Amino acid sequence: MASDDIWILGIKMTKFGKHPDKDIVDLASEAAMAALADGGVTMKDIGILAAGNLMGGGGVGQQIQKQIGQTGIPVYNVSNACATGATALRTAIMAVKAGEVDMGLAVGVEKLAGAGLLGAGGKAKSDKKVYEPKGRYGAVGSVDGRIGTDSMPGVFAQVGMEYGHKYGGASFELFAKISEKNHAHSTLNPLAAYTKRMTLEEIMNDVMIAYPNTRSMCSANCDGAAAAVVVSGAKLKTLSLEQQRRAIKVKASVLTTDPWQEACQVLPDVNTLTKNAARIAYEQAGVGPNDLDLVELHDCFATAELVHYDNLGLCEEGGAADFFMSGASWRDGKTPVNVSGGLESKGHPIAATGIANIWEVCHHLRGEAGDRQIEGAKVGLAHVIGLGSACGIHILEKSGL
Amino acid sequence: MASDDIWILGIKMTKFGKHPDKDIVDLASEAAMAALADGGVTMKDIGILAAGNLMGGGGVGQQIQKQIGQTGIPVYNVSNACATGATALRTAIMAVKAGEVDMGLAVGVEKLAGAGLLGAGGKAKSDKKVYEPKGRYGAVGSVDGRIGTDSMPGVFAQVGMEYGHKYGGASFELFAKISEKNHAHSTLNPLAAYTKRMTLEEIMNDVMIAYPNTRSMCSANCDGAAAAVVVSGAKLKTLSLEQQRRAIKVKASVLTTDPWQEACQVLPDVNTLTKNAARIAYEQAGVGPNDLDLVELHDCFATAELVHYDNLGLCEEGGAADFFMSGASWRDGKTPVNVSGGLESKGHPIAATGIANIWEVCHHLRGEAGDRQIEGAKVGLAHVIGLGSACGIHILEKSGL
Amino acid sequence: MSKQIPFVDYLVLGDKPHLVANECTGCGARFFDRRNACASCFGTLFKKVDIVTEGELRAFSIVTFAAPGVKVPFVSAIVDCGGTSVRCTLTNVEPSPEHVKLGMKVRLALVPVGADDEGTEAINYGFEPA
Amino acid sequence: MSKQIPFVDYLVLGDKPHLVANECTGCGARFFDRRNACASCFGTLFKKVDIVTEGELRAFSIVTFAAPGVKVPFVSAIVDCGGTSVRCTLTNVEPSPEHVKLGMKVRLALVPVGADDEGTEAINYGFEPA
Repeated sequence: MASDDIWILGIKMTKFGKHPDKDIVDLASEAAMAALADGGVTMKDIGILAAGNLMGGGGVGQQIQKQIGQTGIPVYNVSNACATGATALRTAIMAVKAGEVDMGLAVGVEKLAGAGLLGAGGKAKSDKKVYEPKGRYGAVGSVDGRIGTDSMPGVFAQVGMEYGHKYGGASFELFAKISEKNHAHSTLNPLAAYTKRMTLEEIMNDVMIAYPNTRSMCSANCDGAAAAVVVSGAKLKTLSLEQQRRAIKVKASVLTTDPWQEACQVLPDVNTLTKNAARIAYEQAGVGPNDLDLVELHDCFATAELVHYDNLGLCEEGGAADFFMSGASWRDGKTPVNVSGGLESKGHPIAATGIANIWEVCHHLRGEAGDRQIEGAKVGLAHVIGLGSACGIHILEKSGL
Repeated sequence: MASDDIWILGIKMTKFGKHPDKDIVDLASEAAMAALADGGVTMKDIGILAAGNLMGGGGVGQQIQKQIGQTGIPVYNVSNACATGATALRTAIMAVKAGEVDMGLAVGVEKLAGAGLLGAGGKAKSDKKVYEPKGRYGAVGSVDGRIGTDSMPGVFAQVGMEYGHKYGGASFELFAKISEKNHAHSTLNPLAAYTKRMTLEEIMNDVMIAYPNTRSMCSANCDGAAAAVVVSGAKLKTLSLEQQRRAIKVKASVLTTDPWQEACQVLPDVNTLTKNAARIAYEQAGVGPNDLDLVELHDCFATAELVHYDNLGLCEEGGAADFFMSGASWRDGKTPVNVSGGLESKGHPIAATGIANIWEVCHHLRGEAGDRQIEGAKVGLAHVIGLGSACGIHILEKSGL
Repeated sequence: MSKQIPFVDYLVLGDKPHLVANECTGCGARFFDRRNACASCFGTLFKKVDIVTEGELRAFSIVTFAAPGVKVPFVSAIVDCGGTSVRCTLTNVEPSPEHVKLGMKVRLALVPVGADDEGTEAINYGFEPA
Repeated sequence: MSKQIPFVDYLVLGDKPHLVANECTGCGARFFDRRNACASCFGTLFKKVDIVTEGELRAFSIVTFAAPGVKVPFVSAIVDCGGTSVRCTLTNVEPSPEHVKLGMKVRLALVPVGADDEGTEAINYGFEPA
């Protein structure tokens, strides 16, 4: 039976950080088995598995099955760059909505510790000895550095600078202060890769990667996994009161891509698809930005967090700098943002991120977030964006029981 | 509105073969634009894109959007080895069934011409200078060749031999005769990579790859793409009579993985998941094997075709050799199998295959298959399997209009 | 003098060096790369259009850490050339926040990349302060 | 004599060489590799069990074309060892259909792989006609 009433029954993330002794299947299995246990179910109850991993060899879903239970259910291996985890969750939700199953499992996993600079290839770029035009631009050599930048820190630096140019108020110091907030938040998160409070001076004087992003303003490459069990409302009613009480309602689940606009061919437009996803999500959920008790947004770089305040409607158009400077996004502010520490300190194991941010929100909505609990949190939003591009937004609400 | 009434509105495959002047995005765009035109719609009508490609750099869905229309719709990049195309189609179907959209586009594309042996790594396997146990088996070197085979021709050879051992009747010559049939069929398919009729002697004397599979009994690496537009029944009713008449009903759409059985850790079990998928598909469709006017099944190797006769219920259990020897699977037989020429001659651009086989079936059900038309075809089945494992089965029916 | 070729095929050398784009004849969307169809309106007809050589700096980053083989620091920039956005590296400017300002006027400049083994010299483009 | 190590960790050398599997204490499913949980019943407790060293050939392929560095031809085989299926390469048999027959009896045999730079010799297993 098709269902529009979808709940998260169980959800877990592993510790983010360095896991040299675990392979991606160990990490994924740890998260998946923990999510099943958290939901009080086993693989026997699961009707579909959606899994994401970018840096491994492919087919991670079936590899996970062999470690947690090989029951013959359909597996969808999905990818959408940094939105991969959210895409896996969306796929499981879609299977439940379609009435194909009443319970699904989504897993995201990545091993990135020591991976270095992403987006910049990784292989040395040497020119051919005899020039020959290649690819859709007919380039005779690598364009990275010669025609702008391919590196993520540089691309997202430009995204933040563009916003600053358009609306004013953005500066190196402002971006660094956003990072200061997230590093401060991380001190309360035992699962974060880095939990060190950093001063504004330390952040601004850290190694410059791509102005205005210093190293501590960039998302941290690390290892980690996260997994979630989703269930239809009808099935949830047959489960225990405790399961129903801890279940978190998925009020909105949205995936978008970037529609064409003039400049998107030269600088990825991370704004329009986020604005579109947010608009659809608020409509689906029947809530607005003012109803949100916390937000986990995709601060892959400090420069990105600024623009997403605006894209998610947390402030007036063009008012992101003022919004931040008002203190609104600190954990004691009007709309706490990235109380987990965000990708800059919690870490960013790419395909795990889109489920881990939902775990963070659920953790608060269940009142289980310990020292970093946002008191009385009822509604939260999780946002993730991958270049290429894809944006996933989920709005979550605590059970009324 | 959720819908269980799903139709294929437009579908196309490119010529399979060598396309040195086209990149994967060219091939995918060609198939996608042709499928849209075939369905009489444009990207404006499409609500979701699911895309698959294994050998490229990832994110093929968004790359395709940029070439055919960047409208902001959700994109799912999916993979499931050789079942990737079917998984993309399933994902689009699931979005329609969930009521999230009324029309979806699925695309599969691969460039494989000259790729050589698959499954065997491709990199030279040299042992470490100092032995160090690695991986889940604690192996101190590469196991390929030392502990059985990692290569696909060898793995599927064993699958066929195992069937022969269990039920009898299988021999090198029998497997070669299956290949003879498919090469004969291919002569009528202008989109096949190879269309040369081969004698049994030529096939048996061809280069041996992995006994009993000679080169002409192996799927042909090649380039190609295929795409399909799916639509809800409700939406279809609003379209033209011509569109309704050519639309093909998706009577069943099933994806399974291999459940655990004793030997699956040492030889992939391609049987149980196919049997499970077939059982579910026949239930969903309300038809049985005897109702099928044609079948496109995954003959990645001649040895594989034999076991799938049995797995799909085209014959009695254990009766695959007799079924074939009766002539039943030739195009003038009781249940024509692989009238396209199959993967052995049509070619196997991995991620495209799971949509291309559905195109073949649709082509006949629409009565548009020209010289190779199976007269009066009303119901057909398309089967695909990828190791790891995943099996996709679709049962298709012509419109009653 | 040795043969010269443009570093990318949307750069036209000669007396008046400039960039060219493929403009969709249906909706006017511009693309520097080859497209199978228009990302905006799905049309398949394009014509070549010249891009003006002066522009304004709309976004930048000073990249100080890059992949092996990429010379740092460099200034990556997005330049608005009369309504068409161009990606480039700035040239003839010190790569520091004191010298690169949002909104500054810039113009197209040529940047030699070096010769290949047959003596063919590749010429790239950049933008410099106007 | 130099130090010997097994080529894979489910091969036990010594006086009576044999294979060992991780058997799920819940359902008896056997795995040669390390598992986080049982693929069959999801249990997480395993015990080591010895695999009998005689078996019957259930499937094979004579591989004559392989990745670079893999010596061909070789006979890849699936052997049924008292109900536990084992993947292996056959040894001490001519790699031709005349000499390899489905159903033939085989037994475990050791196959030296060579020594590393420290003189450690790796010993692999195969199966040979019994």
